[in-house]
Amino acid sequence: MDTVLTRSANKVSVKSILELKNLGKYFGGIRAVDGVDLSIREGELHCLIGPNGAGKSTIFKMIMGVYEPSVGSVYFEGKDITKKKNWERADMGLSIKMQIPGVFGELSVYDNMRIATQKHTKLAKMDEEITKLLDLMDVRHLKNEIVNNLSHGQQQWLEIAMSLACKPRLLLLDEPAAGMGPEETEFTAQLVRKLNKEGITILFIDHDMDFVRQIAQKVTVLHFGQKFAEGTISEIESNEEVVQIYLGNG
Amino acid sequence: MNTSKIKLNTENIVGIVMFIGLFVYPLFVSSYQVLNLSYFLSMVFLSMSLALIWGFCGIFSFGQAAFFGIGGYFYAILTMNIGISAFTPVGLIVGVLVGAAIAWVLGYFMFYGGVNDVFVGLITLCLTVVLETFMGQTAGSEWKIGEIGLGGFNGIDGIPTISFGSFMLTGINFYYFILFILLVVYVGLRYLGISKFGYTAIAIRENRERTKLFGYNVPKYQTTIFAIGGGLASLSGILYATWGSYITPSSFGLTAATLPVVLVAAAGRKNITASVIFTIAYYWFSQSLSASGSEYALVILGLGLVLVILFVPEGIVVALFKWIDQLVFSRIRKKPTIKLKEKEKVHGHSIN
Amino acid sequence: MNQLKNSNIFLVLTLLLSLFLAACSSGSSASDGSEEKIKLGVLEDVSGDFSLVGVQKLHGTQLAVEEINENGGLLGKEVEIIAPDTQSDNTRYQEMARKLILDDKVDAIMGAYSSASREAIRPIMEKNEMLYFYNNQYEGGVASKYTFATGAIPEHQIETLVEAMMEEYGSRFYTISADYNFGQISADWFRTIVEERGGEIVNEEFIPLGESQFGSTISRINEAKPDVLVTLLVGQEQSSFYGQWALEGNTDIPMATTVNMVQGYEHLRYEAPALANMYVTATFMEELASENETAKEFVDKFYEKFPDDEYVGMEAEAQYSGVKLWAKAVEQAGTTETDAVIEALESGITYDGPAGPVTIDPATHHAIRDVYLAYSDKEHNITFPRKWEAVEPYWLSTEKGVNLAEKDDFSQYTPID
Amino acid sequence: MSIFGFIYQYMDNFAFLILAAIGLAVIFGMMGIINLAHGEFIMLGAYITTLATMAGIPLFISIALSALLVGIYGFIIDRLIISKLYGRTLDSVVATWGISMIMAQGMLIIFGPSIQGVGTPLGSLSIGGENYSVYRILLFVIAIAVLGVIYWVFMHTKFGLQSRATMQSQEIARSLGVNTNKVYSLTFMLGAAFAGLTGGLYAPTMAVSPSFGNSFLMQSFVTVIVGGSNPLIGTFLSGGVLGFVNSALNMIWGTFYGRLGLLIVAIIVIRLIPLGFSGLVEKKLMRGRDA
Amino acid sequence: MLKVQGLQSGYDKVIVVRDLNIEVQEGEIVSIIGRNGIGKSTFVKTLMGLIPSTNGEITFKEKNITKLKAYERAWFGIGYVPQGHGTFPTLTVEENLLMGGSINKDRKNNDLNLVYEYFPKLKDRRKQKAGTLSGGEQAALAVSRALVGNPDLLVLDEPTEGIQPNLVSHISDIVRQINKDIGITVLFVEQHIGLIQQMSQRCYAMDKGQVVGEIVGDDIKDYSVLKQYLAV
Repeated sequence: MDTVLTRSANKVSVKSILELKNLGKYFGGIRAVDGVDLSIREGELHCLIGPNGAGKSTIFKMIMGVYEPSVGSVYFEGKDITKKKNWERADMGLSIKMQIPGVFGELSVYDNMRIATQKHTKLAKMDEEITKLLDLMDVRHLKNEIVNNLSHGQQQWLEIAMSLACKPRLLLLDEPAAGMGPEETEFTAQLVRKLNKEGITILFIDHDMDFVRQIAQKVTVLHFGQKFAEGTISEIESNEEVVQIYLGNG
Repeated sequence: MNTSKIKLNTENIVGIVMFIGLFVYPLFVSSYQVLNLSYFLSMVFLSMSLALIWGFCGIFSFGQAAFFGIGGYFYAILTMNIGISAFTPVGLIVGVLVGAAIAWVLGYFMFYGGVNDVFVGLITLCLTVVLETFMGQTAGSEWKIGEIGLGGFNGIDGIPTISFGSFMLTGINFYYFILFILLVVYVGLRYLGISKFGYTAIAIRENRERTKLFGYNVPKYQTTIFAIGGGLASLSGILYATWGSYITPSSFGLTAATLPVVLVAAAGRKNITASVIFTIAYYWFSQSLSASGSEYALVILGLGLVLVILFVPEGIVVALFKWIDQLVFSRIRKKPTIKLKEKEKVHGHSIN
Repeated sequence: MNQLKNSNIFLVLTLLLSLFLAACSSGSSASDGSEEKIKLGVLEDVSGDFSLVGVQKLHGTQLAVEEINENGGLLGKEVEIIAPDTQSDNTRYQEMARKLILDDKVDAIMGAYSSASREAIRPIMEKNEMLYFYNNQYEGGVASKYTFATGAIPEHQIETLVEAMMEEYGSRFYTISADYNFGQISADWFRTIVEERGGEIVNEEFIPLGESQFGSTISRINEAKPDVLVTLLVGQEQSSFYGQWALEGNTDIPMATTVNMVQGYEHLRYEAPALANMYVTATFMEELASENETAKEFVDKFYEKFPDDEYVGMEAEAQYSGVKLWAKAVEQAGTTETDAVIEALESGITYDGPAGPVTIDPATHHAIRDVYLAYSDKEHNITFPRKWEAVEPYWLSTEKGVNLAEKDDFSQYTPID
Repeated sequence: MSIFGFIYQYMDNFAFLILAAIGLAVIFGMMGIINLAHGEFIMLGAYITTLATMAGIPLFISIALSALLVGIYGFIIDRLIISKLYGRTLDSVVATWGISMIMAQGMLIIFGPSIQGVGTPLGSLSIGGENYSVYRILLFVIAIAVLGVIYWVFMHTKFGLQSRATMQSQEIARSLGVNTNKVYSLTFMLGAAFAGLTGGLYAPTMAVSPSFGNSFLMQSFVTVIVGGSNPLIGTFLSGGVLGFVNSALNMIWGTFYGRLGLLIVAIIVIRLIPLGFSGLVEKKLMRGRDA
Repeated sequence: MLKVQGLQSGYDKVIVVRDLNIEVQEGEIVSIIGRNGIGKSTFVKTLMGLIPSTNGEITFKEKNITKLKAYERAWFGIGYVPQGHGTFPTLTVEENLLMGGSINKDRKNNDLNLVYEYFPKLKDRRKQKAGTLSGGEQAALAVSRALVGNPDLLVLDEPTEGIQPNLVSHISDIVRQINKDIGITVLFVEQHIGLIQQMSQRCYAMDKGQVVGEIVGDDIKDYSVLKQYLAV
């Protein structure tokens, strides 16, 4: 546990946008998340990694309020949001792209975008905004397609576009590049970097270490629902224990 | 649905033709037929109310009949106590509002409490039967509101027709009055389909939990939609009550509660036009069977429903729309060639 | 895939259409527009909860009309019955009443079983000035220009019943009745009449329609130990009471009713002794055939025409006599024109029915009839210990001042108004 | 009313609720299908018992025959219609509504509005001057026995195990070699057979007509709603509680309030514990180890 | 023993597995490796008949089983441990195990003691609800449950997901033991290098719904070879 000290300790002056304190979630006999403390600073590009079942997606769901934590609390911009409703969190500037695409499969791309956009943009400017976001994702030509007919990658981009339509300050991406080919992954990586540059704090989960390496400034490793290590990508990759648990030489 | 322009498709053409047809209908038929059709039309609002809350927003309710009855009773008690015919339009409006308000309260109780899906159906079913049970036993003279006895199982009769000043809405006037409201509500609901509110409702239907994460206060929207549905069902009840000057607890009964669900499901729940057409067709069909005096009427109706659900589960009217769309409009509307190319691409990187 | 779906739509549509056509053509054929026929509209429940009585009544009409047509029709014209199925559904009653009046343009309408269905259509009759016969036992009190009630009412059934029961058994009555208008008003009648005669109602219970479990009711009755138990139970479900009473009740207490046995022939449908020790006041019952030659003739004719029927009850006879009375009035008026026929009916017209003369009382539009007290013993054998002749429907005219021959009225009066 | 009187009423109510609901509960709990034709299945059972008894078959054999034949009938209905609608709760509402219309009216066409009933057997028992129907006490015993049978079927037979597993995950059950369609068909058949049994059992105490099932419908739905999806725990608990509510209100204020009370309890329960009593119990059990 | 040729399957209109070919000999332990989301689980589900295949052929024990239903495949001798273990949470441990014996009689292995020998802990907990077990115990239960059916081929979908490292090796030991003792052929899908190295005798690498390579012999022990197909 006491492997890599977080570097955030050096930069206390930087405001943290999200803080998890002793967060835990238990399902029956399984402790999916077990007392995690995590702090994300504003403007950061932060990655959560860990083996399957380490509790990453569960943490995301607790941040968004989909799951109620069994213990602990979630702070966003200094406010305790543990008891806040999901939509209140979304209005505060939290947005998510889920692991299993959270798109509306039976509706068209435009309809999907509209649902996400209209809440946060004036109707007059909506179409403009939608076009802008679809262009950003390079899926504008699919505007009238039914979402179920899209490829997995296209659905992922659509969902990222939808979560951006909520004008988030903290964006949670759960495996944004899963199932994408090399060019697509590259495109997604550029996209994530670009968004981060534009001032959106991003916390993401991914398995593809190439991808993580390309974009993450900081990495937190989860194992068995607990925080196992935290640090820069090179610190993490040079950490023998992390490599062990991640690749499972144990 | 992604532009506000009216698209050329079967649904819209049928919708327009239907309203033109309904508009000229009285020119060709007897006053009885007109009266009869006004009855069917007043029941259409009930179906539309369910198509709205279930078809649009995914709220499965057995309780539309309850609001139907509440509307009818409320209008009856209010207007009969006041007894001034000029008051009847106010009674109509207040009745609709009361129906909506009660639905809002019930919706608040359910949706903010996290009751959803089939459980909404069960609560509303219980509520409907409670109302029937309660109203059925109000035959005693102690059950009076103002001057008006609730009348128990026999219900209330002599309910006044709506009149504007001395202008009474009877016969053909009543018909056009209903047709006018129908047109307004129909256009309103169709517009809702492309409005911000409608999109939210559809999002809630498709994936309630995800919609919350886009920042929508889902219980609030559900409650609002449920209230509008309650208001529409009330409107239906009031129109029905004025049509027959009559309302009874059987409008709360198990049969009455299930019928809208059956009609909307069989027509195709996601489509307002389908519900309107199918409701009129069903009432006409079942009335004709009844008038024939045939003892097989109910058997045939039952069989029809089973066949529809087995072979055209998306709803028979919707299936017809789609079929005609394919047949007629697919040639007119260009099939994007991109799509094929995209398909290829899709296969290229599709992964689970 | 789409090919398959399309063929499904066709399949379903074709099937439905053919079923629909088959059903409509198998039903009674619609009027062919010939002016030569006199049309009688009949609203009875062939299906649904009330079909047990509805079918008897429809058959009563058909028998009467057949006899009229065999004897040369009315005013030389054939009488045609138009009988949609009202399916025990009150809205259906309204729809069909309007259809008969406005579309089929019938000359008179007979029918309705429950008082709820009658109240559903009565306003329509009044609005359209349609001659309407309600040939059914009911709670009484309807005073309406266009309505003629030929069935039994409280004066016929309740006064006589209370009189007989008090003489025989005592003055403490316990009533259980169906919780709707008929039951409520009838219970009021019992209370009024019993108290007038110095008796006491020890308890009054109203049972929700459709209730079939009577355990706690029975134990309350047992505890109260009344001299007479009045049962005014309606519908298939509520008649389950008797089977349960026979086992758990104190069967020494005699039961008195105005509805059971005579309508739903419970004494034949239930194994004895479910209805043992029960009294009912009736204007007609199939068993009268053993007492009365004309009754026997009627019952025989009925079964000859409808051999599959199970019972010829009070309402079948009321409907039959109602049709005959109307026919007689039409003959007398020489026209089917409503006002003329009403005038003829108000002339104190009499028809010699299967169970004695049926005379219209001009002031109340109700019938003056003979009333029989029927008793069911342990084996469900029916005897008729008593008979009242020409009982008059006096209450509306003497107590409420109704005189329809003089003054129009369109209301229903109740004993506690 | 004496204490024994109240207990008797309670037993009576309990038996009625359990027997009315059990077929519906099995089908709803295990398959997620709301069978609106449940009342008509009961009605069919009542007809079979009555007609068989009329034909000279002893009553109790007739009742067993009802369960058997209605079960087979349910199996046929499942194969023809319901099996096409697995997993489509709302479509099944429409379909079973259609089936109920056909059955009720079909019965009316075939046998007319009513058939002659069978008397209640076994006579009555006199305690403290009050009569108690022995048959009704027997019904209570049978209701308990039915719960016992359900317990045995679901907890101790291979079919029961497979059906509980199928209820939790159809996919995994299939991959373990369970023909889940067969499990569903048999479950529907079992539910139908219980409905038939109920019809048969109550046929001697009630008027037998095409609307026979209506008497049971409201009570059965309320019991299932309050009970939740587990047909055993749910039905037992909700029968127990509702039976008490019903008999108490019935005794104090009369039949109408008894009925109203049932419905109001149901509304409150769905609001507070949407998954019903069985949901509550299962949650408690799962927490077992998890402090 | 198992031969998959040109298999294609997916969800709705999206094809996930395409032109997949593998072959497994009797008695082998073969793994399929690949990153998350490249269609491994879809393949396994298609193999089990839980997802219909749209093209290709599956031959098992010389018989074409492509058209067989899932439960028929189980009867025919394929035991399956689903992803995330897929235990029945409200059934007891013992009931979960008995479910494994759902297949027809001649295959059924009613003697739960056999699996209790391998996983003695389960015996202690046999009356406990499966949902209250820890992740490792659930994995053990899922494997045992498949064994009760006495399968010829055991298919495991990411058996290590969410379980403790020490248990991973425990389970892999037991699976190998079973393979040796009873001669059950094993096919498993995994991305956990440790388990892959410990268990597999042969390895297929999968990407984009296809087999992109086969790793045999010492290459399996070579970290870098495996690594290129996996996450890190």
